[in-house]
Amino acid sequence: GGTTRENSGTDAGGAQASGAANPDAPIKEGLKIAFLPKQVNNPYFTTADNGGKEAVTEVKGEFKEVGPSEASASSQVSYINTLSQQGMDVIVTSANDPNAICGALNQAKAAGAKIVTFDSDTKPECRQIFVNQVTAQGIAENQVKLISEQIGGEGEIAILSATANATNQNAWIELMKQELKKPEYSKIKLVTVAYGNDDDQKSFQETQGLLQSYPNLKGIISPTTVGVAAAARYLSGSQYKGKVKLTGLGTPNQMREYVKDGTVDAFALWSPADLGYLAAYAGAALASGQITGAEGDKFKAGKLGEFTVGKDGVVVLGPPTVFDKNNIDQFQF
Amino acid sequence: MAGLRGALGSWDAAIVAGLAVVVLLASVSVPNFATGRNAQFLLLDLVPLALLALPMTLIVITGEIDLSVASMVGLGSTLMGQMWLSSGLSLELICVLVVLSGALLGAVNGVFVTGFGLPSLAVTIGTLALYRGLSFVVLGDQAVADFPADWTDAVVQPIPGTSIPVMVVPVLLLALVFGVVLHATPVGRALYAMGNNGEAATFAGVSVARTKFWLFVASGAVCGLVGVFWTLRYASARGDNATGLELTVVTAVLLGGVSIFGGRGGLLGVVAGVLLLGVLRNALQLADVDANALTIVTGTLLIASVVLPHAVADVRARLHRRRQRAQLTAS
Amino acid sequence: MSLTDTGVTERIANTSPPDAGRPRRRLTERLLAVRELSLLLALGALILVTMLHNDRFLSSQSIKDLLLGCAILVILAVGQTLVIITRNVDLSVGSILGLVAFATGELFLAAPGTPWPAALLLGVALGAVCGAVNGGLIAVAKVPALVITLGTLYAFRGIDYYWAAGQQINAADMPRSFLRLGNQTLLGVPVLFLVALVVVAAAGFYLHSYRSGRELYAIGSEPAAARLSGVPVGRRVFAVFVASGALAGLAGVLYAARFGTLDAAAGTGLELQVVAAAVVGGVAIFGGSGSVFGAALGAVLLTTIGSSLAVLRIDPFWQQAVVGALILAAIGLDRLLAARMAARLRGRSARGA
Amino acid sequence: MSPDARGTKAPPLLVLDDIRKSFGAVAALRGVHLELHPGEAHALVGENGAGKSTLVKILAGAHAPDSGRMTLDGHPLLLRGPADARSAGIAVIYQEPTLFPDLTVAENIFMGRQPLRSFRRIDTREMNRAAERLFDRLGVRIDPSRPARGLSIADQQLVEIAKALSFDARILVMDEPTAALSGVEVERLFGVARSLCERGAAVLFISHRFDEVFDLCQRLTVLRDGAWVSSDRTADLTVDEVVRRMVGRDVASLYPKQDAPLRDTLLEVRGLSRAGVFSDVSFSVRGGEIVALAGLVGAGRSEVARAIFGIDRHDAGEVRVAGRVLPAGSPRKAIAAGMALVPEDRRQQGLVMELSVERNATLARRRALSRLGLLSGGAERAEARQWTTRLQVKTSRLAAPVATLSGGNQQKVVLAKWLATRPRILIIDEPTRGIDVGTKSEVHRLLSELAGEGLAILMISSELPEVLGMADRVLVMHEGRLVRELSRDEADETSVMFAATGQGATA
Ligand SMILES: Nc1ncnc2c1ncn2[C@@H]1O[C@H](COP(=O)(O)OP(=O)(O)OP(=O)(O)O)[C@@H](O)[C@H]1O
Ligand SMILES: Nc1ncnc2c1ncn2[C@@H]1O[C@H](COP(=O)(O)OP(=O)(O)OP(=O)(O)O)[C@@H](O)[C@H]1O
Ligand SMILES: [Mg+2]
Ligand SMILES: [Mg+2]
Repeated sequence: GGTTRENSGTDAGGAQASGAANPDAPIKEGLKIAFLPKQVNNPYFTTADNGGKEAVTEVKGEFKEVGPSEASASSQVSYINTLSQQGMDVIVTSANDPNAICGALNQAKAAGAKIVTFDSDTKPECRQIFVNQVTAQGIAENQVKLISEQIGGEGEIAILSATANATNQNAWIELMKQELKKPEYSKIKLVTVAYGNDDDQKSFQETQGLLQSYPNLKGIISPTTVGVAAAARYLSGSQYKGKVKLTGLGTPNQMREYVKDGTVDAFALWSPADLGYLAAYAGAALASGQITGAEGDKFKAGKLGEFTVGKDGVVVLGPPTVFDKNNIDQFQF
Repeated sequence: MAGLRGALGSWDAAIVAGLAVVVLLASVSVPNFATGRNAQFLLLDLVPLALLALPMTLIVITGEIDLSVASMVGLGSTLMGQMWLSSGLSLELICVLVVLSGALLGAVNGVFVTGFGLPSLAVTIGTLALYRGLSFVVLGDQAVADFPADWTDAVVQPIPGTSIPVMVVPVLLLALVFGVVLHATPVGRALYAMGNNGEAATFAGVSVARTKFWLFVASGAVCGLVGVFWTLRYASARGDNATGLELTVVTAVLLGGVSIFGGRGGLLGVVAGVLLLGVLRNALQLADVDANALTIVTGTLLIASVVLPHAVADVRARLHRRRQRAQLTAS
Repeated sequence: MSLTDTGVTERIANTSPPDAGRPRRRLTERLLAVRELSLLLALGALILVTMLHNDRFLSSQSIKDLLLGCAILVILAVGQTLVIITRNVDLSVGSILGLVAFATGELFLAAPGTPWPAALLLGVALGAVCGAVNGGLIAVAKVPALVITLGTLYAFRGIDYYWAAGQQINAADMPRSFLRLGNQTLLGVPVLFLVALVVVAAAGFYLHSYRSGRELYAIGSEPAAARLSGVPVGRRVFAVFVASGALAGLAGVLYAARFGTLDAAAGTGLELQVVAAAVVGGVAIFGGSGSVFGAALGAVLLTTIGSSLAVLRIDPFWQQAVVGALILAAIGLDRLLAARMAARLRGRSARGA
Repeated sequence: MSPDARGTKAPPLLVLDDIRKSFGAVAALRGVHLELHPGEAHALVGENGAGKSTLVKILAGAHAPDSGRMTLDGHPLLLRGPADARSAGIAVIYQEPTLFPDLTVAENIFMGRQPLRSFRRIDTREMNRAAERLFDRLGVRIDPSRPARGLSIADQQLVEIAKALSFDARILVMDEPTAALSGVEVERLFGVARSLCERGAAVLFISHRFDEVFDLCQRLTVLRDGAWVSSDRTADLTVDEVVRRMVGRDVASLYPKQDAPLRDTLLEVRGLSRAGVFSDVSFSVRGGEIVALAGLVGAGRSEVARAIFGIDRHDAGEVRVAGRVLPAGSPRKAIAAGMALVPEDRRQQGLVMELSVERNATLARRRALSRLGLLSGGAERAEARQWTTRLQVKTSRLAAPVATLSGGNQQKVVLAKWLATRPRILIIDEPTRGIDVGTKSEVHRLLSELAGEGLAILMISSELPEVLGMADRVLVMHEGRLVRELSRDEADETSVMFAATGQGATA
């Protein structure tokens, strides 16, 4: 008898929280905290990691950022291996694949490192804390609300996502579909989900395709920074400018131009710098024994105040900020 | 002096020497490099590259190229995921089927190249896109991850009592097979002959088309194998697995002294080239060198590997001429 | 010796048949024309099918989008064609484009007042320098281009990464006049496309009508013979790489103008698309034949496929597979046409008798 | 021969003095002197590897001499590349054709010198017309606008000649231009060369065919092992004398075939056809017999040989080896059945230039030499040494790439490769093309000996003396058909030429 699907044992189950947390333990000095983003050449992660660096400096630790130049799980694995070789106290990472880097993370954990994920999670049992920018529910509510306001509560909308297998994107899209079932959105119809692969040109083409395929399209939600910028650029140079509404998750710097020229009314994002900052503090708290990652643990994150660890070791940064004409100039990232 | 010149004359020897120097330097100057654990990580990371480089070496020696290898690995991986997800077959059987489908994909390349007589560079750029596209078609946006832990653990285990991963054993065995075929059999002789001059090889009774066809099949089968390994090692079957690996494979093969025009090179050099690439990356990573600098190093290494021998030969020829002229004027 | 010059000719007149009328048509040229025609047909069919599905596909907005979308790839394909004709290949174009695009952004950051023509020139110059590095290594060290440009593909991209260090340059950092270049139209045709047209026409004319242009074909057809015929092979190959680099530089500047958002990853993976465009356009991968018109059509076809699939709402997962299948079909067609031509040459005996 | 009338007294046009050139350890030229006079054709002869082609390449600017002086019209001549040689008025026809297959014939001729119209654009029409004028001068019909790909070797050579003519050169260098040409074309070429001489040009002519040398040239220089031996007026020389100077000893210039007892029929060809190439070819060859396949260049002889050996597929007919039908289209099976084919184009078909002499010599035997599927270097080397020694291949080492050998020595390696397979049937296409006189008689002796051992030999040759001297029977082809079979007694120069030019059938 071979190994078949039926008899494969699942290795789920309660993950973390060994030993007890000591909320009063001081943050240790000299902690070696490494940031491993999805990709080092991604401006979003550069900002986030800089936030992390600020926090690490505050707790008098050693900060380091390493990572692959292309967003692939396999290269992340080799970086995790290197980091565990180097005896890091904390590894803060954003996973390119929820499963692929698990083995390496577990080995690093066994070698004594604390694991924090941010932005993009792994399976819960492979890390102690996941610092979530915002709950998926929060994003879904926010995005649907924004588009509904802009198109006046009725009409066809489409979603322009990143890659077809981006975990967080798919979770958000699923929840947006749930959200749209609410009575107040009953006149809004989601016609399709397109994928721009987080590639500028592809997103641009997909936007163009959406507008041609759906002549009655009223709005587009693009919950990805690359997609929303490309879609905005397409709209701003086309006859649809101002007529087809666009919202999504974007950085103020990229979108400033299009908010000012009237292509985009409002969009949202959390602060990537705060996200990195919080993740670094969570890591420091773990390594100092203040928390273990169990539900209910509390820790202080510098200027951001106190946070509580939720179910499955998730810490939520907070609701996203909405940017529009009036406030966008106050943000620089 | 003579030894040095001999060594420089043979790229195989030079690259092995280069490898030794890099390992030595790294052991001395990079902390954590010379540890068993690191060796394990390093070798494990190199398994796909080493496996793919074997058939690629033979293919490049015949004057062809297979740029679709990484896409075949990706498609193999998603096929494995899809079968595991929905077929109910045993994993053993699935692995065999994946290797066979790899061979089939390679056969498609082979038919286009040898049957229709099309240039392999163009054909495999086509199948590079085709197979990658199909691997997204197979699994779409899903990733299949729930492979049994005993399987996913097995491929990363070290040989008991050592820090060498068990996977090194099949790699070495395959390398031995490919090495013997290339260097000590009639088929190997034929590969060199057809790489240099296909027509003359045909006149000498070599079935050029058939041989190349089987090489592409072999390449596909090895890709299927790597697909299986990749899926199990990362416990994840997804459409973008191994994206972009083809350029690294070609880099390793060229670094190993195989001529891109065919007809020249050997397997020892390629194995050394693969190791050199891996050791260098690993050491630089451990030394906290920026990933971006690493990209530059890879590129520079490749360029140096082809420019240096030429420069050496050039200098030697110039020295020789000068010496000759000196003799002429003296006599 | 009794045979005079005329005597010989007379005797020959006896042995060779009287003039049977010389075939006038240039087979090679006709073959190319057939190749380009079939591309046009494919393009037409694709547009037709898409239009039947959705008539907005031929709206002026959509045509503008199409033309805009292919301009950069067309320019790169022209450069690549020049290189491939000489039996070389330039895999570093994507990296050069990325480097130049980022440099252009940096230029505007450092000197916000730079007029865009200056930026354009600087970008082309930077591209040409990168091309000169390629060409220098290849021509001087006599090393295969595939290897060298594979190396510089990494090296140039690495420099780009290193320089950008994860930063991003946004539309707001660049002057309006420059960004308008990427979107503006002249008589309804995007300026970018006009630039591409000029590049195609100039390169096509040069290759067809100038000695040095024909020499590029000679080099690709038989490098050793070219050397013996006094063709300065090293210099020409060097020049071709400089040209390819300069065109990639031009494409980089236009990329910056069009996309407005720049990070170090711009143009990653573009090299295979560019080679694919040339191959689909009938440029023989081993040199000696092909035209920039074909390559440009190849580029247009590839971009149009991208747009059509999006409009047809075909599962995006299929897109890459379709492009791959198209490449295979294109080279298969070339093969078929070449076989036809060979058969015709054989049927008509070598001496035209 | 027209006597002293032409300017032997005029000052020399081109003088080479003490030219030396080495390739690594090989000294190809060791102090060569040469004077070319206006209006004179000058022959350069020497054994294979004597350095003739090397000297040609130096004259063409393709190689730089290590030392020595060149003067043109009394002025020092420095050639930095082929372009320099051209502008100095030196036109070269190389031993191996150097065409661009993808370009048209006219472009091949005028590459780099295309006629121009306004704005320095190429005038294609004028270029084609100019090419046609050249072909008219040569009396041949080649469509100037067709691509060079697919031209037969003879046509390629004619394009090369047209190219050289187009320069209106003051010095025309021809390195074995006639090796691929038939008698008629050779005469045309000579006609053109003579008219060039009459206009005051100088011709340097290299050939292994002495009849041609004595026909065309007024002076003759002999090289031996890269060294200059003598320069004399041809009128003062005899063939035997020249041969002695080349080889350093006396040689019989032709070695007639010894009679051998005829055995069973080994090769039988029945109704073999290939559309557009040849049709309904039937003949048989018995063991111990040498059958020659004669005909003009382009008659389709090589095509028949390729089809028999399985390189090309045939459309109809069959090939039998010792009574057994040979599967079509598989050289491997042909070899297994005991057949060997020495092809006409040694660079393209005979040899793998980058591989060593040893690897080339054993390439067709690689399976037979392996044990349990594995090859050992020792067995290969022994086998290679045996045959290269027997054929007196001149090479520094067996491990040297075959590309570094001279043309004739390369041909010997091809022979060695096929003799090493110990074939029953030997098809040999232009066996002595580009081979010097000493080796030639050696090859002839060898063929005769092999026939004596019971081999069936099918020999394709464009050299009539060779055909007449060696063949037991002569088959004559004309335009893809076997038109005549002549026994040894019937065959003579006129009967073969009659049949080959298509008059034999009616005669
Ligand atoms: N590129 C080269 N590298 C090394 N050796 C060479 C090279 N070219 C020629 N030789 C050597 O120089 C010598 C002279 O060769 P060359 O081709 O001039 O002879 P040849 O007189 O033309 O003979 P043939 O009648 O056979 O054509 C030979 O020994 C040959 O092996
Ligand atoms: N009369 C002709 N005119 C022009 N081309 C011809 C003629 N006859 C045959 N050919 C072509 O010329 C090519 C050369 O034929 P092939 O090489 O078999 O001739 P051959 O008799 O062996 O001459 P060679 O001495 O060159 O080997 C063939 O492809 C054939 O189609
Ligand atoms: Mg010669
Ligand atoms: Mg022949």
